[in-house]
Amino acid sequence: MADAAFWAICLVVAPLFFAISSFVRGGLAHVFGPLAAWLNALAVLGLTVSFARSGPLRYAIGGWQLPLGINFRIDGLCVLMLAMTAVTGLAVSMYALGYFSLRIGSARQMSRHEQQRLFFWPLWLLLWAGLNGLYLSSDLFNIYVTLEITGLAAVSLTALSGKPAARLAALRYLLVSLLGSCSYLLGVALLYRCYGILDMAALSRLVSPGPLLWCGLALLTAGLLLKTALFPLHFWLPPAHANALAPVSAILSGLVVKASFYLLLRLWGEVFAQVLPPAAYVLLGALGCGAVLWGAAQALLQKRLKMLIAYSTVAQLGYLFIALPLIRLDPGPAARQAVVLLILSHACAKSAMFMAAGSIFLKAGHDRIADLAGIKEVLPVSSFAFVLAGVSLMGFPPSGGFVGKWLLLGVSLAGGQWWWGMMLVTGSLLAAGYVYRVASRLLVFKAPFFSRRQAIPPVMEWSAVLLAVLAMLLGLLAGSPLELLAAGNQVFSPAGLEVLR
Amino acid sequence: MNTLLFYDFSGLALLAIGLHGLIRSSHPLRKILAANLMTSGVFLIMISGARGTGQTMIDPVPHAMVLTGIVVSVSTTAVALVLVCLVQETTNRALLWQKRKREKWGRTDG
Amino acid sequence: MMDAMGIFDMVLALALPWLGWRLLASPDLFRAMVLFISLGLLMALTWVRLQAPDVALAEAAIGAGLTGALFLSALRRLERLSEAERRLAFAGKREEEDEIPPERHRRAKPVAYGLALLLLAVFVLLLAWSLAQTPAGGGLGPAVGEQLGQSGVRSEVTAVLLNFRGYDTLLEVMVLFLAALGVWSLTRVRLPLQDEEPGPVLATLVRLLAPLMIMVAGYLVWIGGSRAGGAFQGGAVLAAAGVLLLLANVTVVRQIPAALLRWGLALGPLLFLLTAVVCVAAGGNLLEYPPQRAGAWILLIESASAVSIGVTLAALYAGGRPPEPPAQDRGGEQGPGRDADADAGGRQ
Amino acid sequence: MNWGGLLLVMILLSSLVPGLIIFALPEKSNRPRTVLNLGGALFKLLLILLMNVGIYQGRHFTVRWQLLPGLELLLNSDPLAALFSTLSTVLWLLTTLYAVGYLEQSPNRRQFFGYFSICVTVTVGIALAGNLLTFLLFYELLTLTTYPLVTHRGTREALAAGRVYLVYTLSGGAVLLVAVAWLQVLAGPVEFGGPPVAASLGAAHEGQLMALFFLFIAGLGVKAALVPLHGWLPRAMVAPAPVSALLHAVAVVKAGVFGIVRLVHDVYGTQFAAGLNLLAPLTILASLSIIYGSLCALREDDLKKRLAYSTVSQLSYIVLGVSVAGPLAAIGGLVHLVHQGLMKITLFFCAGNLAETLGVHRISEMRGIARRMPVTMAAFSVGALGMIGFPPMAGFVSKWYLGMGALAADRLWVVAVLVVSTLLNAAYFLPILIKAWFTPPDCSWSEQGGRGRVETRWMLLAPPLLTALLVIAVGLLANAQISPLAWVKLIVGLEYGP
Amino acid sequence: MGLLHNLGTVCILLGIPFFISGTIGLLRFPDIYTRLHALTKADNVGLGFVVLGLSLQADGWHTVARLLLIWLLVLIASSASCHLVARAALRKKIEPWSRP
Repeated sequence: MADAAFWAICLVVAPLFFAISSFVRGGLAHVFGPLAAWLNALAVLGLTVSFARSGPLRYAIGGWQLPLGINFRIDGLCVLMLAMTAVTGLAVSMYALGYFSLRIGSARQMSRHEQQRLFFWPLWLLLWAGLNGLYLSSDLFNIYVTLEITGLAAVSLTALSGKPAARLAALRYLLVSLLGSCSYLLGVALLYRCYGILDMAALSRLVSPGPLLWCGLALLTAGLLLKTALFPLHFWLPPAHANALAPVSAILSGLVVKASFYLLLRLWGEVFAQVLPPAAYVLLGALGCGAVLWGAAQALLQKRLKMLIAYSTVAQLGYLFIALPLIRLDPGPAARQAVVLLILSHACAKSAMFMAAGSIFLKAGHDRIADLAGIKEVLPVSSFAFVLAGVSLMGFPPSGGFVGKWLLLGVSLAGGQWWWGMMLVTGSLLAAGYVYRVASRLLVFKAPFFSRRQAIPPVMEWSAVLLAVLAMLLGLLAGSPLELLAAGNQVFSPAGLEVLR
Repeated sequence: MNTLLFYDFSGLALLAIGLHGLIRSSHPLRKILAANLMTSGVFLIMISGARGTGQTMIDPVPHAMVLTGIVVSVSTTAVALVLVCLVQETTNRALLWQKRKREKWGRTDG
Repeated sequence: MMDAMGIFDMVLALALPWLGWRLLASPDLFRAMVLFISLGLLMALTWVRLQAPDVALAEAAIGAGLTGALFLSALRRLERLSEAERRLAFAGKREEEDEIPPERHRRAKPVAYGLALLLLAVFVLLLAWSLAQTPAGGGLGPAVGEQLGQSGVRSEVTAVLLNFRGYDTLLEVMVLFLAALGVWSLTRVRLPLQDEEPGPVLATLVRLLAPLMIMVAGYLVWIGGSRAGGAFQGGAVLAAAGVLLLLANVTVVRQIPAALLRWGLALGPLLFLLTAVVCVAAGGNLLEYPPQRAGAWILLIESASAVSIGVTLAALYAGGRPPEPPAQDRGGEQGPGRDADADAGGRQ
Repeated sequence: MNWGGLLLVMILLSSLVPGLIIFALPEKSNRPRTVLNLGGALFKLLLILLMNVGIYQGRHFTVRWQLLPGLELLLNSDPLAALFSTLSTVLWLLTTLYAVGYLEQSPNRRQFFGYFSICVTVTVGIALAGNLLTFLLFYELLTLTTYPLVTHRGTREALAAGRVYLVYTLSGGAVLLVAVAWLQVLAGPVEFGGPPVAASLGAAHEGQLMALFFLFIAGLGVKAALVPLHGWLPRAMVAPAPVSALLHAVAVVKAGVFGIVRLVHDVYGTQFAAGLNLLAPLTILASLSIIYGSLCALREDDLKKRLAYSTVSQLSYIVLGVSVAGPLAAIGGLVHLVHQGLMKITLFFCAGNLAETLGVHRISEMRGIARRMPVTMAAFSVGALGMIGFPPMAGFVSKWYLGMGALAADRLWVVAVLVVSTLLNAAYFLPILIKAWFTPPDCSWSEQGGRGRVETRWMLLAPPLLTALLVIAVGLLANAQISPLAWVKLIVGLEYGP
Repeated sequence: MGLLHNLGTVCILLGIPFFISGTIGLLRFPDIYTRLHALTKADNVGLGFVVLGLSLQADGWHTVARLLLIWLLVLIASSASCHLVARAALRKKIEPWSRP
C-alpha cells in the first residue's frame, strides 16, 4: 500500500481534477462528482491506515524544506478532520445526487435545476479540495489561500439556489468573509514580519511575547472568529445557511464552519498555547457561552425549520469555544478529545438535520414548523433521521456529543471552573427545547396530506439516516478515532510538531 | 524614523479607512470598494516589511504573497459585484436607487 | 535629513490614505470609482518605489485596471434598472419564503459609533506603535537567494511563485477558476455589454490593439523568467484585450462556442495540476520539477496559466455564463428585468 | 467477549432487535409483529432465567465496552440487577400480551410496539448497568423512548402531558449528569457491586459528598416521583393503559427508585450515608411522599389518576425501606419493588379493561360494575387489597418487613407513618371495592364493546388474572426458596452482611 | 554620453511644463470638452518630450524601440479614449460650454 503522503496528495489533487473535469464536461458532472466523493473516501481510508501504521508525517511540497517551502503536516487531528469531511461529504454527495435528479425530474423549471446541478458539483468539489488542503497544510499563508477557496466556493454555493434571500445572504457572507480574510492576512503578514517564517510548527518554537505578536494574533483570531461565526459575529450565518439548497446547507453547517474553527484550535491549542494568557481563553469561552444562550434562544423563536437549524449551529459552535478555556485548564488530553468529538459529531448530526429538512421541504413544499405535523406519515425515515440527529445534538448518550460534553464537564469540575460545565448542561437543555419544538410536531399522528408531491428518492432519506446514526454511535465508537488522535499525540504538544520525515 | 515606516503607516491608515467604510457605508458597492482599500492597505504593510531596515536583499516572498493576494482579491471582487447586481435586480430592496449623489458614508442627507 | 526621495515617499505615503478617504467619502459612486482607479495607479507607483516591480505591474493591470473596469461595469449595470422597471418586473411575484424582512435602517447611535471608532483608532495606533517597535525580521530573502540557482528561473519572485511556493500558486489559479465558476453559476451574460453602438474608432482601435496586446502578453510571460513579469501580468494584458473586444461587441467574441470557453478557463488549472501529478509520478514530491528542466516546465505552466487567467478575467468582466443556446438568446433587446425574473422566479 | 457477557448482551438484544424489526415492518402486518413481540419476550424471559440460575450458582457475568480510558460501559449481573430485570421481563411479557389485545383496533401500532420493545430494552439496561455511566446512559435513553409512548394518542392533551414529562425528566437527567460527572471527578469511575466508592473517599470530601447526595436525589427523584418532583406522573395518565401500567409498575418510576437503591447501597453505602446523616432527610421525604400521595389519591375521582397518586405513595415505601438503614427495612423496601410492580400493574390492567370495554373512567361510574365484569374486578380487588396490606397478599409482606425494620431501627414515627398510610390506602381503595361489588348497577356505562362469552377479550383478561395470582402467590409463598423475598434477603445479606 | 545625457535631461525638463499645464487645464477648464482638449493635447506633447529625453539617455536601440512603442501606444490610447469620452458626453446631451 502506498504511503500516507501519496494519499494526502490524492486528497487535494483528486477533487481539483474532478472539479475541473466536471466543469469542462458538464454533462458528466453528476458522474464525476460522486466518483470524486468515493475516491476521496478511499484516499482518506488509505491515509488513515497508513497513518495508523507509520505515525505523523511531514511532506515537503516541491521538495523544498522548511523555511522556504510549503509543508503538509499529517497528524491525528488532521486525519480526523479529513475523515470527517470525507464521510460527511460522501453522504452529502449521495444526497445531492438524489436531490438534483429529483428536482430535475419535476417538470417545473427543469433547465434551471439542471443549471444548478451543473454548477453544484464543480463548486462543491473545489470547496472540498479547499477543506482538504486547509487541514493538510502547515503553512499560514497557504492556509489563507485555502480559506479563500473555501469561502468563495461556499458563497457561490449559497447563492446557487437563486432565491433573492439566498443571494442577499450570499452577498453578506461574502463581505464578511472578505473582512475575515483581510484580517487574517494582515495577521499572517505581521507574524511573518516578526519571525520570517510561515510554517505553524516552526513558528510555535519561535514565538515570544511582544506587541507585534499580540497584534498579529488578535488579527488572525478576529478573522477566524468572523468566519466561524462566533456569537456577536454570527449575524451572517443563519440567513446564509437557511436559504441555501439543502445539500449546500448541510455542507456549510456541517463542514465549512469547522474549517476555521480547526484553525483556531491549532493556533490557540498548540502553536501559541505557550504565550497566550489564560484571560484570552476565558474571553473566548465567555463569547461561547453567549453563543450557546443566544443561538438557542433564537432557535426557539424561529418559525422556519431551516432557520431553526441554522441558529442551532450558532449555539453549537458556542460549545466548541467553551471548550477552549478548558483546554487551557486541562493538563491531560480530555478536553482536546472532547473538542474533537464535538466537532465530529456536530458535523454528522447537523448535516443529517439539514438533509432531512431538505427532504421535508421538498415533500411538504415549505418548512414552516407549525404546519409540519404529520410529516412522519409520509417521510418516516427522514423524520427519524431528523429526530435522531437532534437527539445527538442535545448530547444524549451514547452520542458523540454526549461523550464530548461529559469529558468537558469532568474537566471543568476537576479544574474548579464549574461554570463552564453548567453552561454546557444548560445548553443541552435549551437544545432539547428547540429539538422538541420540531420533534413534537414531526412525531404527531395526523392524516397525511403532503402526498401530492413526488416521492423522495431513498438515497436522500437513507444518507441522512446513516449520518444521524453515525452521530449517535460516535460515542460508542469514540475510542478508535481518539486513539488516532493520540497516535499523533504530539498533535497538541509543540514539541511533537517537529516530526520531520 | 525611516521612510519605510511611512508606508507602514500609510497602509495602516488605508486599512482603518477601509474598515470604517466597510462598516459605515450602506451601499454594497461602497462596501466592496472599502474592502478593496483594506486589502490594499494590508499589501502595503506586507511589501514595506519585505525591505527590512538596512537590508540590501529584498525578500521576494511577500511580493509573491501580495501577487497572490491581488489575484484573490480581484476574484472575490468580481463575484461580489455580480452578486450585488443580482441582488439589486431580484430583491425588493432598494440598494442604490436615487439619491446616489447625496450619499456619503452611507447616510442620505436631506 | 530627508533627501528628495524621502520627501517623495512621504508625499506618496500621505496621498494614498488621503485618496482612500476621499473616495469613500465621495457622495458620487462614479467619482469614487474613478478615484479608486487612480489610487490603484498610485499604488503601482508605490510598489515601484518599494522595489516590487512585479507587484507594480500586477497592480496596474489587475488591481487598478481590471478591478476598476469591473466596478464601473457593475455600476452601469445597476443603473440600467430604473426603479419603475423593477416594480413592473416584480409586482405580485413575491411569495412568503422569498420574503426578505425589510431592512431596519439603524442609525448607529452616536455613542456606540464613537466608541467603535475609538476602539478602532486605539487598535490602529497600537498596531502602528508595535510596527515601529519591531524591526523587520530576516525574512526568507537569503534563503531564496541561496536556492535560486536550483529553481530554473532567474527572477526571484517567479522562483517563489512557481517553484518554492508553487503550491500556493496552484491553489491561487484555482481561486481564479473558482471565481469564474461562481460568476457563471450566478447568472447569464447579457451581450452586448454596452447599450450603444461601439462606433468606428473603438472598433478600429480594438482591431489594432488586440494582436499587439496578445504579443505583449506573450512577452510578459517570457520575460517573467528573468525579470518583472509572469503569468499574472501577461494574463491581465490578455484579459484587457478581451475586455476591449467585449466592449467593442465584436462578433467573433460572441461566436466563441461555450465549450471552447470552458476549455480556455480550465486549461491553465488543468495543466498546472497535471504537471504537479507528473512530478509525483516521476518519483519526486508534489510539484518537484526535474532539476534540469525546471525552467521549461515553469514556462509551460506559465503560458497555459496566462491564457486561462486572461480568459478568466475577461469572463469575470463579462459577468455571467455564456448563453446556452447561442442562437436564441443573443439579442440585446431583452430587458434585464426579464432575465432576472427567469433566474429568480423559482423557488426550492 | 466471554459467554456470560454474551448472555447479558443477548438479553438486551432480545427486545431491541424485535423493536427495530417492528419499525421496519409495515403497519398492516399484525401477525408477524405479535409473533415477534411475544417471541422476543419469551426468549428474553428464558435468558433471564438462565442468568438467574447462573447467579444462584454463584456465577458472575460482566461485559465491558471501553469508550475511552476511564470511560466505559459496563453490564453487570448482581442479584439486585437480576431482581429488577426479572420483574421487567415478566411484566413486559404480560403487558405485551395485554397491549396486543388492548390496541387491536387502534392506529399506529407499529410505532407503539417498536418503542415499547426498545423501552423494555432500556429498562433492563438500567437493571444490568454495572457502573454509574452506564446507568446514566440508559436512564436518559428511557426518557426518550417513553416520550413517544406517553404522547401516543397524539391529542393536544397528550402532547401537553408529554411536554411536562419531558421538562421534568430532562431537567432531572441534567442534574443527574452533573452529579455523576462530579462524582467521577472525585472518585474515578464508579462501579456497582464493589465496596461503596463514596465511603472509600472518606472524610476529606464530606461536604462535597453531601451536596452530591442531594443532587443525586434531585436527579433520580424526578423519575421516582418523590413529592415535590412528582408533577409529571398524574398527567402522564393520558397514555394508553398498557403504557401507564408499564410506566408505573416497571419502567420509569422504578428506574428512579432503583437508582436511589443503587445510590444508597452501592455508591454511598448504607453505613457511610447514615454516618453523614443523609438518610434521615430521605426518610422524611419518603414519608411525606407517602402521606401526600395518599391524600391526593383520596381526592381524585378519575380512576387512573387515583392509581397514579397511589403510585407516588407506594413508591416511597421502597425509598423508605432503603433509607431507614436496617436490614429488615431494606428487605421490606426491596421486596416492595417487586410487589408494588405486580399489584400496580394488576390495577392498571383492570382499569384499562374497564375503560376499553365499558368506557368507564371514573370511580363514580363504577357502581355495581363487578356484576358486569366479575373477573376483572376480582383481579382488581386482589391488587387493591394487596396494596392496603391485607395478609396474605404481597403488600402485607412488604409492610411487615418495613414495620419490623423501623422498629428495629427505633423509628417509631416511621411505624406511625406506615399505619396512617395503610389507613389512607384503605380509605381510597375500599370505597371502590364496595361500590363495585355491593351497590346495584345503575348501568351508566355504555354496553357496546367486546361482549364475548366472557366479559371481554381473553387477551385483556388473562394478564390481570395472572398478575393477581402472582400477587397472592408471592405473599403466600414468601418463604419459598425462589420467591422474591428470598432473593431480596440474598441481596440484603450482601449489603449488610449475613 | 555626457552630451546626450544632458540633452536628454533638458528634454525631460521641457516636457514637465506641458504636463503641468495639461493638469491645470483639467482642473480649471469649465466643461468636459475643454478639459479633454487640455489633457490630451498638452500631455501628448509632454510625453513626446519625456520619451525623447529618455531615448537620448537610453543605452541601446532596444530600449529606444520600446520607448517609441510605449509612446505610440499611449498616443493611440489617449486619442481613442478622448474620442470615446467626448462621444459619450455628446450622447448624454451635455452642452458644450460657451462664454456666457
